Amino acid sequence: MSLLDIENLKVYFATRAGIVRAVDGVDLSVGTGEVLGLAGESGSGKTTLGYALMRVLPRNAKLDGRIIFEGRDLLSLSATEFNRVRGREIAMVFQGSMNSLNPVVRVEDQVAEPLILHGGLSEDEAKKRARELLAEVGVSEDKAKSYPHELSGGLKQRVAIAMAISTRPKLLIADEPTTALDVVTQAQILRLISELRDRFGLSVIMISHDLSLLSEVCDRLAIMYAGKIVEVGSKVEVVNTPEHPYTQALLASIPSVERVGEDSTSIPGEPPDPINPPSGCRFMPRCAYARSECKEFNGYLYELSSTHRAACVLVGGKPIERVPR
Amino acid sequence: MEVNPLSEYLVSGVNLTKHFESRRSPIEFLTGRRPPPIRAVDGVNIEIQRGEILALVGESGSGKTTLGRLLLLLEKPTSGEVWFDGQRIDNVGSRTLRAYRRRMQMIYQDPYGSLNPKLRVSEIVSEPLRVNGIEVKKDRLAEYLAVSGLRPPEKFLDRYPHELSGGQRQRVAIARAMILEPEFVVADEPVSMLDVSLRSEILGVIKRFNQMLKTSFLLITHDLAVAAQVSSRIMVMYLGRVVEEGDTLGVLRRPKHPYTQTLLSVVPRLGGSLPKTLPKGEIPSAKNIPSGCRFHTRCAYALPVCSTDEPELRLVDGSHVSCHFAEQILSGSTKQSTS
Amino acid sequence: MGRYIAKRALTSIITFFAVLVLTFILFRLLPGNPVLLLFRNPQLTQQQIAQLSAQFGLNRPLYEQFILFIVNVFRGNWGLSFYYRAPVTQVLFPALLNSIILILPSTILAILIGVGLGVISGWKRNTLTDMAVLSSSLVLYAIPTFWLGILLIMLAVRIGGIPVSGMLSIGVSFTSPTQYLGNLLRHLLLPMITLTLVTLGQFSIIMRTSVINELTEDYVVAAYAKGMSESRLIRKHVVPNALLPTVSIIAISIGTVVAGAVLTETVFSWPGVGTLIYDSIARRDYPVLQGAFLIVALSVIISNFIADLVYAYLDPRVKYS
Amino acid sequence: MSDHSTLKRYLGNRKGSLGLAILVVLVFMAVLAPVISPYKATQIDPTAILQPPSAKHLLGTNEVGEDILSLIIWGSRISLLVGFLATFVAVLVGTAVGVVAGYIGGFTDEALMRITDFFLVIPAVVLAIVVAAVLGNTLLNVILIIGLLSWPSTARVVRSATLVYKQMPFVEASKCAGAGTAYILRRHILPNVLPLVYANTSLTIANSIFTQAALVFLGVGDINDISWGQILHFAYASGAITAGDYWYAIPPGLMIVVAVLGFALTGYALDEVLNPKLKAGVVFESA
Repeated sequence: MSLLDIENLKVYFATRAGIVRAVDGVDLSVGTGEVLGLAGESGSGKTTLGYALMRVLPRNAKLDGRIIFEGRDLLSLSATEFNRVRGREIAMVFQGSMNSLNPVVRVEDQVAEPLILHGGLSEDEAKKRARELLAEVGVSEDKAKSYPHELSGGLKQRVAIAMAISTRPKLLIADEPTTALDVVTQAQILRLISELRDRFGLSVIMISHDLSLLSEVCDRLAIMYAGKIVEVGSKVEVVNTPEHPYTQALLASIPSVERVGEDSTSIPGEPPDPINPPSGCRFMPRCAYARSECKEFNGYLYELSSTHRAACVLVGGKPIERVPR
Repeated sequence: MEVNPLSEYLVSGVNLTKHFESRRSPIEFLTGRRPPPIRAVDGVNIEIQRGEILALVGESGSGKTTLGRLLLLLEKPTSGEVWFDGQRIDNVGSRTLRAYRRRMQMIYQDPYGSLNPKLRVSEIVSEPLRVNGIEVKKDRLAEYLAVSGLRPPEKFLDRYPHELSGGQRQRVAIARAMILEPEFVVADEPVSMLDVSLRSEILGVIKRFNQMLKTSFLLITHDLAVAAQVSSRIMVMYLGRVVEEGDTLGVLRRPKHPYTQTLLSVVPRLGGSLPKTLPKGEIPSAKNIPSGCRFHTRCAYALPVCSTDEPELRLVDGSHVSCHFAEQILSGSTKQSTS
Repeated sequence: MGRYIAKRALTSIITFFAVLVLTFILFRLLPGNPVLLLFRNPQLTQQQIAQLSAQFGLNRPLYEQFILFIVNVFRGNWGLSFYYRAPVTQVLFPALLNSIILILPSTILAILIGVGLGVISGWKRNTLTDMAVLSSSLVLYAIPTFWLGILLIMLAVRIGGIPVSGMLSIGVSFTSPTQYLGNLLRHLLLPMITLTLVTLGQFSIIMRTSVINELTEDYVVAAYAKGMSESRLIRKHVVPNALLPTVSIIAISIGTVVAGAVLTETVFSWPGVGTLIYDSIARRDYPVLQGAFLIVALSVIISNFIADLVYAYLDPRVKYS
Repeated sequence: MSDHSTLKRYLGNRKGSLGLAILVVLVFMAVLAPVISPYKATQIDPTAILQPPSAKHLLGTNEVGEDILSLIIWGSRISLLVGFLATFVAVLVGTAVGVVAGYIGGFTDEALMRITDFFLVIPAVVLAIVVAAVLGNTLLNVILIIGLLSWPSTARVVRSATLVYKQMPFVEASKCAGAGTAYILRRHILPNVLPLVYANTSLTIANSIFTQAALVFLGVGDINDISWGQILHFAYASGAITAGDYWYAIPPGLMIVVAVLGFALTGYALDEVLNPKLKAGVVFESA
């Protein structure tokens, strides 16, 4: 059974220039103990999706759809009710660890805070527990009393992770958890998240633009393009038998140490304008296989196997009249 | 000015060193003691041939950016020499240096900070021509934008940077760097702030200019996959020193230094899995460099000798390596200590 | 932290030295300076002129005059008041005490209320509450101190019973300390309201901007994502950070507080340094003016240094470096 | 960003359009004073001494029988003149000091910033009083004094912006291409720094008007030049305040408030429009 079911989720932003459809009808589910990778280019809406799950959105955002978490629709909860879910059952590690810690608070106090808020621990108990947690993620005792500016980027990201898992959440959202980190530190952080999943049966949504990185740590992969999911499947299905032309192009564009001196192909053109996306399939203007039906396409995800789906008219040649549920 | 007409290299750095003085605390000031300097680059020899792309690889803190800036004399070396086109240029006056400046250019990491937000693309790309009193021809601007992948170029000439995506900005930055037809360009992490899907395209632009103008590039990157795609040679740095240097295929297929192996193991691979062993901790501070082999504190193969004797750079299997046990590691006869 | 404090202390000392240089230039070197005017007095005898020359070292080279001036300042030898015919220090220090009685509580009150309003305004930005707080702050910022004083005086006169001038009722002999204090407080009421109100507005605007800036920081989103209430987020995370830039700006604007105090004192004839400055101009009592200027500058420099200490205490990046 | 859209955004800003409207009215008032003022400023009506508002004198008269409304209209000239000219001096000096300190750095920066701190710390009004008392009370002196005491805030803003832009890669790229210091300052630093100066300028004008009024009220400056501060000076000195002659005391003060508000609002709006914060921030739920 899945832990989280996202149904027809939409996040629109009212801006001066018009309505930005950052997330435009996303269906996605995450199973218990599963690591789901959410891949997409900048502006595809993947970070907004993560923020929407935490309900930390700017005021000009409008949220629609259903987020079913353990049988409850999170969007129907009041702000106060949701405060008991946010940070307790669903936690997030934000992009850019250096900025996601309060500069004037000791790191152990920041890790202790969720425990005081949700765990009902006293300040002393929470601090003691925070130091244990920090040790678990590889931040030594002597660093626990530090302020963020005294720590390296890698250590700060470990603190952010300790903070997120302190209340033993069921779901962890990790938004680009390794950008701005060095390659070696990146591998260390990814391994830490994997270990935490193994130890606590944590479900993880990992968001990144780097499909190769996601493919190393995720069980399933979802590919996002212009606010929509275009393909979702197990890691093997998506990496070895990609069906959507965008996924194929994305995979082919990744530089690799295996192909010395070879040019990787690139995706022509630019991502669409989020205010006026093309009608029909949004990838059509950049797609090598584009045809007239694509203009009518409604973004339906065709089933390729019990786990593998792709949103392209070419997939399986099934009729496009099928309507989404 | 010292001249060496026999030099086959376009650019070379001889025993280059850059130490940054850290600020003194009041106590140090009163006692007259100096804090240890940050030894960013610590005795590096580097040569770049005409028309080649040399990749300089290492983590941040390895000194690779400082080395690149030393070669362009954007930083003054603490000691050592910089040679360009057979002439020593680190000790010339600012007037002479300015004449060299336009033959060497730089491409920056941050596509947002590298373009003046108040100028249009046409003004940005034509600036190097204007400040050098060269006539600005629209055809030339258009050509360089087109080679950089901004097509049709007319569409972009009048735009401001904020109207461009990160990838497009980086193309403009490259066009600006190339329009003077420089002989040598330092590209400092030109793709690390871009989406993975854009990287190969931008690297392709660099390769195109390399072939079109025979420009030599020093490509600074922490990502061996980036180095693999366009470089002919790779130089790996760790804490201010070169630890391995050789042709790209040799370094990537048969890495000899444990640090190179580490860097290679952590490059994400499609459908791969996380490396089994990772080095302990993080790169030490350049203020406090370990004795002996600088990598020994994180090395899985480290033996007592590594903490006392600093290995020399020596030729092993076609590459230059500074590791006491390069041969054994290559043949697989050394055991890793478990980490 | 030691390094930071040492640096700020050094800066304060340099600034005070610059004040001394400026004072010397103003009162001794500029054409038409008071010392020259002094000598133009036709009633002076030859002997008196010689005595004055010796006192100011006028027959010596300029740098010696300057050194003499500095030595005199540090010895507390600030000259004689033309008007009171008493040492300037004797005239100044009671006035300084009176000024402190007015300025200290007003400033503390203004900071507390201003910062508090700023927090509310920034937190509830773009709501009606914010509009109300922001527009009143802007209006308070735009009100000239002396005019607010004038308005309050007119109001008080109409109501009656509230003293509008001076520090104590004249001709009343107080029988108990409570009576004395009560009289003082009643006199303090209007000047204090004036000074508090005119300084409060700018503090509120500064804090509002600072809070809004903090709210755009990533760590705020991250902290909120822990599942805390807005009020806790504001209290525990936003305010401690937002105070930092506010403290620096308040430190800089201490000069304007002092200016406000001078005007307030003048309007309400509060016998402080401000009124003394005002009176000394009319009386051409330059030694007192010079002394008052020095004392005002010194107070501002000291207040700034205190603000620096507060900043260092609040910001761990300074405290532990 | 095209100038067109900047203007549009400015006018879309509520604070901005209110501020601008106030300024337009004030400038018209100052320029058209001879046309719109009911009397000549110093015209005395001996039949009306300290009269409350009437049909003949809409805002009443003062203790010598001058029409308050006329005084206020004519007074706007000096207040605005001092505001603009003093600010011109201040911005010129402040920008020059800020750019030089920020761009050259090192000892020059340290020295200039100490001087700036000094002027920032010294209570300007008190110093102005002292200087004016020593140098003499001419209008030009007052303008120069206010101007020369108001530059530090501009200098600080400009310096910190210069420091930011100086280390931007595009400046180094320009250097690499062979550009000289003057070119970089003109082409890269100033165009980015000036938008900050505009907002600051408006606030400096507000402060200058303020300081001028305060000085005149205290009797520093030429007491014969009609300005709002001067009207208040006489209102206070003549005892009209304690006598409760509200028509004499309220209008000039109100004009100062309105003028300062006008420039302050314009300044804040310019800052919001020209130097927008890149991030939207704002995390609280409205849903």
